[in-house]
Amino acid sequence: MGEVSFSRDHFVEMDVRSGEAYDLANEWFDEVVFTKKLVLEESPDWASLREELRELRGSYGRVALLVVTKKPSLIREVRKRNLNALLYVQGGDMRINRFALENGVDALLNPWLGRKDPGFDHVLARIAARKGVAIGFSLSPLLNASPYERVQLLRFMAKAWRLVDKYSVPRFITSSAETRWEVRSPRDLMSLGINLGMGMPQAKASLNFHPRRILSRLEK
Amino acid sequence: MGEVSFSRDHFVEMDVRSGEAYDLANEWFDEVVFTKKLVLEESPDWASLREELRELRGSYGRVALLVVTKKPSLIREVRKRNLNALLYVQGGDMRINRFALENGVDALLNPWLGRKDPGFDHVLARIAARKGVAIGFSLSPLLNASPYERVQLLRFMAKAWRLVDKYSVPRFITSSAETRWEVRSPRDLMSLGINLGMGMPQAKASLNFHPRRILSRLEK
Amino acid sequence: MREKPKYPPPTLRDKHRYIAFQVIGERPFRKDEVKRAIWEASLSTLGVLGSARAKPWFIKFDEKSGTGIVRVDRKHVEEFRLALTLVTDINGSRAIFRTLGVSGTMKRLKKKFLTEYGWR
Amino acid sequence: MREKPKYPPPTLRDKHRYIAFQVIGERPFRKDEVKRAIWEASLSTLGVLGSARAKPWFIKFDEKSGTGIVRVDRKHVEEFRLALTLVTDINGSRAIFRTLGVSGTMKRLKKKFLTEYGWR
Repeated sequence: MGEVSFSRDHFVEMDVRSGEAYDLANEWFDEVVFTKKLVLEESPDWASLREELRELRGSYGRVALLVVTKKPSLIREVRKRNLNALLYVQGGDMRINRFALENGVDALLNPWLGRKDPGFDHVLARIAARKGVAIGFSLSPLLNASPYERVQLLRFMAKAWRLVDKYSVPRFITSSAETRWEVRSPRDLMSLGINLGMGMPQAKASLNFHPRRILSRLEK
Repeated sequence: MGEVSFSRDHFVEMDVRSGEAYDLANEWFDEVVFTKKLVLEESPDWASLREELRELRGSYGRVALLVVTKKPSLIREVRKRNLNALLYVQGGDMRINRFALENGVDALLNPWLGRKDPGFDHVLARIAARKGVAIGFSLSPLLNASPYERVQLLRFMAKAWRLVDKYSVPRFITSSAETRWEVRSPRDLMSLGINLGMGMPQAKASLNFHPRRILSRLEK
Repeated sequence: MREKPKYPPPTLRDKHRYIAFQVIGERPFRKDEVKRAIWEASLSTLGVLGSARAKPWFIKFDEKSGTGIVRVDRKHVEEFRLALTLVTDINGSRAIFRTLGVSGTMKRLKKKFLTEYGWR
Repeated sequence: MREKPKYPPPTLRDKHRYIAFQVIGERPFRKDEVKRAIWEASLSTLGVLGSARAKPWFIKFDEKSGTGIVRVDRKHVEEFRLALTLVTDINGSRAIFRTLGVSGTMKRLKKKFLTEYGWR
């Protein structure tokens, strides 16, 4: 009876994308990563990007760069620079999904985004496991979807979870909040994981163990 | 794999309330009982009721009389007459629910009707079992309900089913169709039972064994 | 480079059942109306989460005979059948869904439950 | 004569859990708005059938602190929590449901999760 308090746990929100989202998440999580979303059609201006990330680190501590692109080569370019930020790639395009995993970025977010399938299979799951690339399960696409789209997203996420589980792929659950209205508490994000098929310890690990292991790369 | 055909089974629809509903049910069931619904505030004209039931028997074979009343004494009155029809009582009023069971009518339909509780408890379940009164689970109130009301009806029906099961009370599932649009096939009515918590054999018995045992009273 | 995920290995494959159904209505219905009605029935009775689990998938509807096929997850056949049972209208016109039978393969489903409606 | 069914014996009693929640919104919400939002969340995510199983029951909402209590069936706590998690607005205004904790009794729930919001 009674649920244990989670205060002794250490929960990490891996992806919020605005100051107001960061502030609210910071009340509910032990650590929050601020994500700079970067839509790339060609190489960015490296100097100004580096400068922007430096400033964000000053404001928010831990910072991730989310690359949204159609060009696999741009992922490799960003990967090669030492930007002192986690590198996430927005999933959805199968070539990008695969390339991000093969290039060993820190996380591939929502490989099912905008697709009519999970965008993820056992071949990609094996690559992700080998390269140690985490799969990010985001709440926000669900929040912004119609009921029909919510059904499809939940199906694809549940399917991806079965592969992630079977091949022991690193993963995390995140709000991916653009605004504060998309932020949710750790325990509520866990309920998403549980309904995707995770056991309670697996859901917890998706907000605790796995994120912390990824964060430790930043501290090196 | 593959579902057995149900043609060898003998399914009975215990309650349809119009000619068009009877005709459609007759295509899908092996036997159909036509129900004459009678709202009573005082004693009916017995001669004309007897004549009407005789005519209905001529048209439809097996006939039930559904008494809708607030006065327990009227149930006893109808019960005493030999009308050569099954006697059903419309549930909903707790006094009527109890009185119908104690008087050993053939069936009490939907004791939860219009209520904020199942209208049925372990005390009534014991009486029903002792007196051999069947509980009728009707689909039609669900069809005509709002989503909110559907939730409540399903809750109460599931609760009543647990009591019916525990105390081995006779029961049946029926459409209680007033029009042909409320008629459903035996297998689809079984799915209602299964979702109320019945096992497959219990759901089948609610359209086969239990109805046939009640019908056998008419044949005496 | 491939643009679709690979078909999953046997242990991760979804286990489906195919359901044959008949629509009885106050007028004939078009395929798209029936498809939409099935989705609405699933969302109303099973909700977003229940539908994600039942994975209903409209396969075919023959407008002439008023019969069709829908696929659902094996573990949620009865829930989905209730969803169809609770349908009272399609696109504003009165209608009944009647399930004719269930099978693990389309071929057997057609043979057992749909040949009498002219399916081959 | 009694007008209500008797309270069921222990083996047939529903097993409940009480959930404490907080509403964060762009404006304060009235009790009836929150109650309706909980119902709509349940119907949307769990559907008619899932809601009949989860049996969500609105208990209280304190408009001043924006915190409240809802009761659900023990076996469906996580499904219901997801339903609340997926809420994006209450009566047209942006809002977040945050669950504060779960307990088998109201007393313990209040003590553990709601005293800091002024509940006694």
